[in-house]
Amino acid sequence: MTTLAIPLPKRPAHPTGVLAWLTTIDHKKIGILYGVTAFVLFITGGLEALYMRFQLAQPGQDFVSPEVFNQLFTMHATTMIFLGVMPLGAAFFNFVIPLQIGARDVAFPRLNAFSYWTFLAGAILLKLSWFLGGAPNAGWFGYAPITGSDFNPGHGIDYWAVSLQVLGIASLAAAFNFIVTIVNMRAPGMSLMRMPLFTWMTLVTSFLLVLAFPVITVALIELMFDRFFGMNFFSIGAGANPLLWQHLFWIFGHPEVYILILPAMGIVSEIIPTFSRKPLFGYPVVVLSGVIIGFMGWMVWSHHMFTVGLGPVANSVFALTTMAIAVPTGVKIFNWIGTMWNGSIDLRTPMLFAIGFVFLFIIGGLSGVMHSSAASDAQQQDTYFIVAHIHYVLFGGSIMAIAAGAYYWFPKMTGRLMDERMGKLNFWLVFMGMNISFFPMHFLGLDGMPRRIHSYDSAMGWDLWNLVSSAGAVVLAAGILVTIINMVRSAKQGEKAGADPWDGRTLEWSIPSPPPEYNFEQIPTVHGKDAFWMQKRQRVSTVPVAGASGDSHDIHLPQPSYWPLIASIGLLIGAYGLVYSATWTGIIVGAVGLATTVVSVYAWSFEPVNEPVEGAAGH
Amino acid sequence: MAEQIQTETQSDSSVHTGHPTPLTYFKVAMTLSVITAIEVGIFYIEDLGLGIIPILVVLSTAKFAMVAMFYMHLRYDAKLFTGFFVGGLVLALSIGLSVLALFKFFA
Amino acid sequence: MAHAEAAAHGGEHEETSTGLNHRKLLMWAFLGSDCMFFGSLIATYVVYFGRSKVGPFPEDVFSIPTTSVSTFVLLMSSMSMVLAYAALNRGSIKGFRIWIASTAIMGMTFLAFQVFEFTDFANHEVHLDCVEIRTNEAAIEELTDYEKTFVDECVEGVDEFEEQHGLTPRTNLFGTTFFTLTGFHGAHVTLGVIWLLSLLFFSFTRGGVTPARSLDVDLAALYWHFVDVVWIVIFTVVYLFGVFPGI
Amino acid sequence: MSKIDRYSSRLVTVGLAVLLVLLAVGCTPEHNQSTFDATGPVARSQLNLFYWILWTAVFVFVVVGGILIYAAIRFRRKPGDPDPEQTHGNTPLEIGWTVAPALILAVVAVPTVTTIFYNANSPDPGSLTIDVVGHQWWWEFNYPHPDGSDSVVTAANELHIPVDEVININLDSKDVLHSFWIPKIAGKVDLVPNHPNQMWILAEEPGEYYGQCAEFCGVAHANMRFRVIAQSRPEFDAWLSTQAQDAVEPIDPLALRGKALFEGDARCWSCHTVAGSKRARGQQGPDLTHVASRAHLAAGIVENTQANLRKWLEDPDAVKPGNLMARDAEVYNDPVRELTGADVSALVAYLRGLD
Ligand code: HEA
Ligand code: HEA
Ligand code: HEC
Ligand code: CUA
Ligand SMILES: [Cu+2]
Repeated sequence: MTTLAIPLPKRPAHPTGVLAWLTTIDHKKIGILYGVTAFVLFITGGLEALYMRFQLAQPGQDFVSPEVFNQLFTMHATTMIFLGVMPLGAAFFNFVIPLQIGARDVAFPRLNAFSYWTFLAGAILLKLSWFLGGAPNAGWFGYAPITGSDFNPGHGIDYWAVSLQVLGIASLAAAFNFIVTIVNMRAPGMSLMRMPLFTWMTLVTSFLLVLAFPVITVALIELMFDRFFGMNFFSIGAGANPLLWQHLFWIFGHPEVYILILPAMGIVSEIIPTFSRKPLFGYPVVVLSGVIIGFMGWMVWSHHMFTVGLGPVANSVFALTTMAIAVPTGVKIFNWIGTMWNGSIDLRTPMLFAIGFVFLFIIGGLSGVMHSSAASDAQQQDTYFIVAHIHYVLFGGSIMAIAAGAYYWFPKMTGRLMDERMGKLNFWLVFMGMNISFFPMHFLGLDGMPRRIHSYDSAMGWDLWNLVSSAGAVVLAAGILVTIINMVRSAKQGEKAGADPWDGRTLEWSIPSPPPEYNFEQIPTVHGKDAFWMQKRQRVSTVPVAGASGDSHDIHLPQPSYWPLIASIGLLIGAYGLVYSATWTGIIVGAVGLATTVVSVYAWSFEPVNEPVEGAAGH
Repeated sequence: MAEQIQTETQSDSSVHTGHPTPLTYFKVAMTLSVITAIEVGIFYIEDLGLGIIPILVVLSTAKFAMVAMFYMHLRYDAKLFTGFFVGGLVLALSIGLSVLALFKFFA
Repeated sequence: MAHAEAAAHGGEHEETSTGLNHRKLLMWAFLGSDCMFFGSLIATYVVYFGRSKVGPFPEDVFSIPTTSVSTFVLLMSSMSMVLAYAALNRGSIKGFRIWIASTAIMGMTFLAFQVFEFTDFANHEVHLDCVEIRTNEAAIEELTDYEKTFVDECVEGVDEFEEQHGLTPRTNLFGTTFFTLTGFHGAHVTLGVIWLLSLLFFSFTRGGVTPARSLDVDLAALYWHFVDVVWIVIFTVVYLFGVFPGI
Repeated sequence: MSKIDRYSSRLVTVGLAVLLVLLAVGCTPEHNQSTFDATGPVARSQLNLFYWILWTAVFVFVVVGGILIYAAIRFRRKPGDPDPEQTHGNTPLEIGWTVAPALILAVVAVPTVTTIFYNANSPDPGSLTIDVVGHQWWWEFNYPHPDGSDSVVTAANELHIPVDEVININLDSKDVLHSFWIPKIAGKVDLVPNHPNQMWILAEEPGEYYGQCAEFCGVAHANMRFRVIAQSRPEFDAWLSTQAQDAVEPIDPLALRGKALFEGDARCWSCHTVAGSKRARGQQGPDLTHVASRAHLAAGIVENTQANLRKWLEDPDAVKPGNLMARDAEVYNDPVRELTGADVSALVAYLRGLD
């Protein structure tokens, strides 16, 4: 064990107010920051969707121009995926993982703060594009060559590419952090096969992230080099093949959709056992299937390219590998049902959302299997049938599970329960709204309505279902409004929760709500799966680890720091400069930003470490 | 089973079989140089034709492996490290080759 | 002694679930991830190999002997890096300084080669000995594909044809992919050199680099060796395969 | 049967009924781009495959979704319930629900692969081959010349094909990605610059079919449509030989003035080809040699009437927002060159004569 030569400085008085949030390196606070920020951004993405639904409610409308419409769907999807679902997932990783594994913080607390601020920087940069000359307009997968400067002058695409790079840095940093945290900081006795499912899925997701993001980083670098320096990666005149972009994007993009769904599956795998009062059915198989899904996610990317002319052999191979993913996914679904079977099911709001998730995800997954049949996908690709699939898996899947998780962990975060009656209303509005909005899109797609069209002709016969779909979006918005109201009200005046409102099974429920800064007064020792449940029902006591202090006054936590924030601000400035790197001002601004980041990274690494005694090194 | 996984890694990391000495490092360096020399040498034998591909692949894989095993001491370190690295490496390799196949590079 | 021993193994006996150090685990995860990064760049290079519409092509600009030398230098820097680490673990701070300095110098030498190579490519000249071409039929066969496109310039009265046709990142697909791939490798080397020099610098400050903190050096070393193995791949795939006359 | 059982089985029945009704109202074959009205072997093979998978999926959904809802209702907690039995798994069951989906998938996989190959390989590679080129935001169709020479007959935005014959199609693009899709005849294949693609189609019934660009290609992507006119072989041959001819020379003085403008100050010639004209050899816009013979203007957006043509020439952007003629033609972006009402009348007269 490394002993430190320098004596630990006294734990400083806590900064208060805003400063406390700006300099915090406490995983719980960072989790809440992630959650609130991402939720606000999710709403902006939802508003972008509402604009589109208003425009499409009736044929031939002029509510938004085609130019703006193209920006809307691009920003809507980019926002939802990178600024909504991913950081909402990160909010749970941050808040829950250290609590579930019995740790006092993540492995690199300052890196964690840096991840959050960098995510915020990327979000600001992307959203700024609306006000600084136009948002990106080439769809969320930005196919070459329409993203090239020939076809897309202006800065929209630059903002898109640069902000995705910044967001990539944030995601990578967070993913490395969680890999190390989960591998290295589990409480004594918590072997891999005793880890809660959510922790497991976070681990798999983190691995997907660190392996998938470098690929899109390279793709975006190529795009940026083309745009900024006139290189030829995607220049048709020089003989470039636009399919290169598609391959690179989807090699990232398909693992990305599992990055969006695996945490959701993890959340649901916590909630269903808790509210059924039964252990997760077939735990090892559920873990394994998650790992297999993560692994197989790498073998299917070309199913997004069935119509680009890869040839029948490649199409067949990718069709078969894609179908195969239904098997491990099905295993998960069946085990969830197996958990509920013969259980004692309490239909509280988290459980309602969890069941809603399973139900909707089955629909989305099955339409996915329909797409995977390459030959018939030729009729579906780039139609609203795909849009329906997207929203059944992403809204019905990820968002429903995130809502479940929010209701589930809200009491742990705030110490108060969310209102149950509003919760039920919330669920039914969202569930109905989502189906009314997205189910008709299947019909529209099969009826020949292409996606990404700003308007359509009445003669095409798409009027009815578009109107229904738009009406559904309004119901959905009402549902989400209820979420907002419920959260805000409950945070202030909700019923007091106590440590363990749901009769929980995992370690986070063994400590007070909200947890003290140091989480666990004594690091627990784990004797099996569902450690806390075991402790409650079988009276297995958790004994403190030898060496860990039993007195909360002796717990040394890493100190707050400015440097992560400043490093991220540097990145924001630098990235902003990069967008305008064709001008001198841009170059200067970029250099200033870069210098700020470099300086703060140096300062950061020489800041007194103040490691907690337990070995949770914050370096 | 679960327990085993953990104790295994734990014991792996504490086993340090025959630590390399500077002499080992030097020998490795010499081997690397010799292989590089061979690579460059056979490069000038035009008659090898396509046969040069497997030869060079084997030779540079050997170099790669030696650096990773000795200089990055994967050989003496915890298996988990090898797992992390080789995982990324194998994935990159297989996806890279698939992409080339999809671009009809081998046709 | 027990202390130094523990440190020598990168502080593996930490109180973590696996007994492995956080930072070292992070470094290995990062290297796994970086494989995907370079994998994508290399794949891009290879996919576009031979698809450039205009020259210069690899065989016009590459000089295998030169690059072999810089490759050799980089390989040797890996050796000196590992020796620096070994010296530190032996407790020889002087040995450490010598070896780490030579590693950084070799790294800079490699970079110098790269700068030379890049400028050389950018100033590439097509040079035809027209007298030879006119008198000796076989001489044309010796030319590269790209040079052959200039044979018509050898009109009567021109004894020697010379014109600049540099390779830049904008010239063709080859230029674009080549400079980006090797440029990013060069950027990794540059970062490594800065890291090494920082370590050298801090070895002069009190408590900066000590055997007890050899992990700091270990991490830099892992990074450095990784950059080296990436070059092993690039050298084979881009240079040797790229211009092998037998294929 | 307990009350709950009855309740939930009724729920499942109702749900099923709703689903079937939805499916029934969802299929509207009479719509222009409905994929349910397959009129060619390619679309039919895709539709049959779709139905096959759809019913499989519906089956899986009903069974799994039904069990889920049943479980949620059947096992609800009642106050005072003790902890249920803590079962951890059941190996035979788990093997069963791993193998069953795999078997179901095999049932789907086999026809998938056979259909992929069926659609990929033209049954008659030697028959009529048409080159399709995608442009932002219109279509160029090149037919082999009826005189058997190597030259091509170029048309735009309306694809004429003989009925009941295999047509081979080469797909290429000069700018961005597009996708060629005639829902009733064949699923889509993309047009990728520097990556030419092929497909084959066959229309079984004469008539007019809707086509649409399905890959996002910019501002006017929604308005990049086309029509397929399937006709009997003699009709097709007649059509092709008319198209192969040079443009009609105008005689009417107004039309003559239009021609002069077209080939002169209005600079239409810089983008459009009119076969027979020495000047009008432009390639950026659709071939106008026989523009009057087409039923629609601007890639299937409006009917080709005198009034619409006039509207198009007065303000193309109002007809089709974002199109490149409105953006790049000098008569629209250079106030000095703006067309007067009289100019437009002359141009209309000229173009209306080009049939
Ligand atoms: C959370 C995100 C998410 C998830 C989890 C999935 C899951 C799946 N997706 Fe989806 N997909 C997207 C997000 C997601 N997708 C997005 C965003 C796009 C569009 C991108 C764009 O173009 O913009 C897309 C597009 C897309 C396509 C491309 C369509 C096209 O553009 O032409 C395909 C094709 O194969 C596909 C397939 C699948 C399959 C087979 C699964 C499988 O993983 C599903 C597995 C689940 C089940 C099958 C249900 C449960 C299983 C059982 C109950 C067992 C029994 C089942 C059987 C025997 C069948 N998806
Ligand atoms: C996680 C991902 C996610 C989520 C959650 C959503 C949510 C929604 N999406 Fe999204 N969508 C995508 C991912 C997602 N989408 C993707 C990847 C695409 C493809 C894009 C492309 O082609 O590139 C797409 C495309 C897409 C289209 C097709 C565009 C086109 O092809 O032309 C449409 C059209 O209707 C649509 C609609 C909606 C709607 C109505 C919602 C709703 O669920 C939104 C619900 C939310 C709200 C309605 C917000 C609530 C707001 C309030 C309550 C405001 C009031 C309060 C205050 C101001 C304080 N989406
Ligand atoms: C800058 C190039 C350019 C110039 C100049 C130009 N056009 Fe066009 N034209 C186009 C393009 C591009 C289209 C296709 C627009 C679309 O459908 O998106 C088009 C379409 C048309 C059409 C419709 C063709 C069809 O079959 O749908 C007509 C008619 C036409 N142009 C006439 C004219 C006339 C008359 C002029 C001169 C006043 C003119 N054009 C000048 C580029 C040009
Ligand atoms: Cu062309 Cu969309
Ligand atoms: Cu996918």
